[in-house]
Amino acid sequence: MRLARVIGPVWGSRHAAGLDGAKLLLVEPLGSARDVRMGSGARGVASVVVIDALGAGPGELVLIAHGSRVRDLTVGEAVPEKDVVLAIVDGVDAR
Amino acid sequence: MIRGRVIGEVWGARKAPGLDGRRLVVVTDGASDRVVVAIDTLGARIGEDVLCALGSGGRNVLAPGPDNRAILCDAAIALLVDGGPGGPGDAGEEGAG
Amino acid sequence: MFLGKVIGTVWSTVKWKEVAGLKLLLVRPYSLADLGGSPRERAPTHDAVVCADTLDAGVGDDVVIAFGHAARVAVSGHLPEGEKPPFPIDAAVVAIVDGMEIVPGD
Amino acid sequence: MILGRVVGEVWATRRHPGLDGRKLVIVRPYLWYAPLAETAHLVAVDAVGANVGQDVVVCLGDGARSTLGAANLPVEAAVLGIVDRVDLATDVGRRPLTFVGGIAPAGSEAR
Repeated sequence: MRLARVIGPVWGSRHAAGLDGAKLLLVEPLGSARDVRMGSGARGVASVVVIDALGAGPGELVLIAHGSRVRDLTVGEAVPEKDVVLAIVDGVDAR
Repeated sequence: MIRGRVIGEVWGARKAPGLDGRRLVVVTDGASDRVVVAIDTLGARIGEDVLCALGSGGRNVLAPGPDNRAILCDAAIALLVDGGPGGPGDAGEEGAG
Repeated sequence: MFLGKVIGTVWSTVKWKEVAGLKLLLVRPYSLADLGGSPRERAPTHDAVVCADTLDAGVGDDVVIAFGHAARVAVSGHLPEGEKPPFPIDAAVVAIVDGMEIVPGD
Repeated sequence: MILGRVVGEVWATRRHPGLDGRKLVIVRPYLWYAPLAETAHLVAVDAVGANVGQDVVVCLGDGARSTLGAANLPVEAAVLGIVDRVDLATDVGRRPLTFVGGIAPAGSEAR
């Protein structure tokens, strides 16, 4: 699982049936403790598209996880997205 | 899923039976040099920004649900982007500007 | 599985219910080159990952972390064989390191 | 499966019960090892009694767990063989093999 900063929503009217009603976010994973304290993404870490059912907004820090089993247990087995927002983060204590 | 851009199309007369009638497009994610060949069912055009689902996510584009393991697909176009931040090449355009 | 150092904790309120009870730690994986020298000199260089923890690891502890199915098993307690773990997570602490011996030279 | 060298051992008393009675070793892979990050090491359960300094074959994922006899173990990697000898041609193919940390196993020579 990784911490990531929400950049913003991505949308498109032509999409796979499994994405009907889904909210997709572009997020920037955070790397080091310094990134976490500064609140910005790690340089060189590629941004990721995630599916969000918790209502995260731009600028918020989220916990994301990857994998088909993660997807099956959260948003459902028929969704064509394997990166999922698991939690909206209230705080991080990192040194 | 990766956010990418369609940069080409692939044709082949001889292909595995599971690919019959499937349109294959070449997608790059912009940030790295990664290029994937994906099945397209949405009619993506060259130059268009897309979201590309990988692995079981790709199979869920073609046949949603858990019983799709027999489908021959490891990447598929899941969405044609109408709007949102961070298109591929953004960083490069910033750098050039 | 990889070795890493616990550098922090994460807390959050809006969660999937399966994740709601789990303690979450920030862990930085070690590179092999980071592991030479005394335990005090060890400093990880990699990006931090978030791991679920049921062993009560604390900041500063060296831990063994596992990903994927192994991580889901690690937070599931006793699971009957054949049953899939019900937690939608992908990384977890599976052991807290007491000591290690490394001979990286060839 | 991957090829690696056992470079160390890890001791832990606080660990998941699924690891009880199992020895944990640190393996430096020679070649690609499916890393989440480029950590240049992995921790594996030793199923064959490998010692530090020995070259081993490590199985990853489901295969590792079935090697240890159960699907529901908190284990990602298991040592399942000790290597007596490697014969490896490094200059076959369009690109020479690159070794993790630049260290090749004994027996891998350009030919």
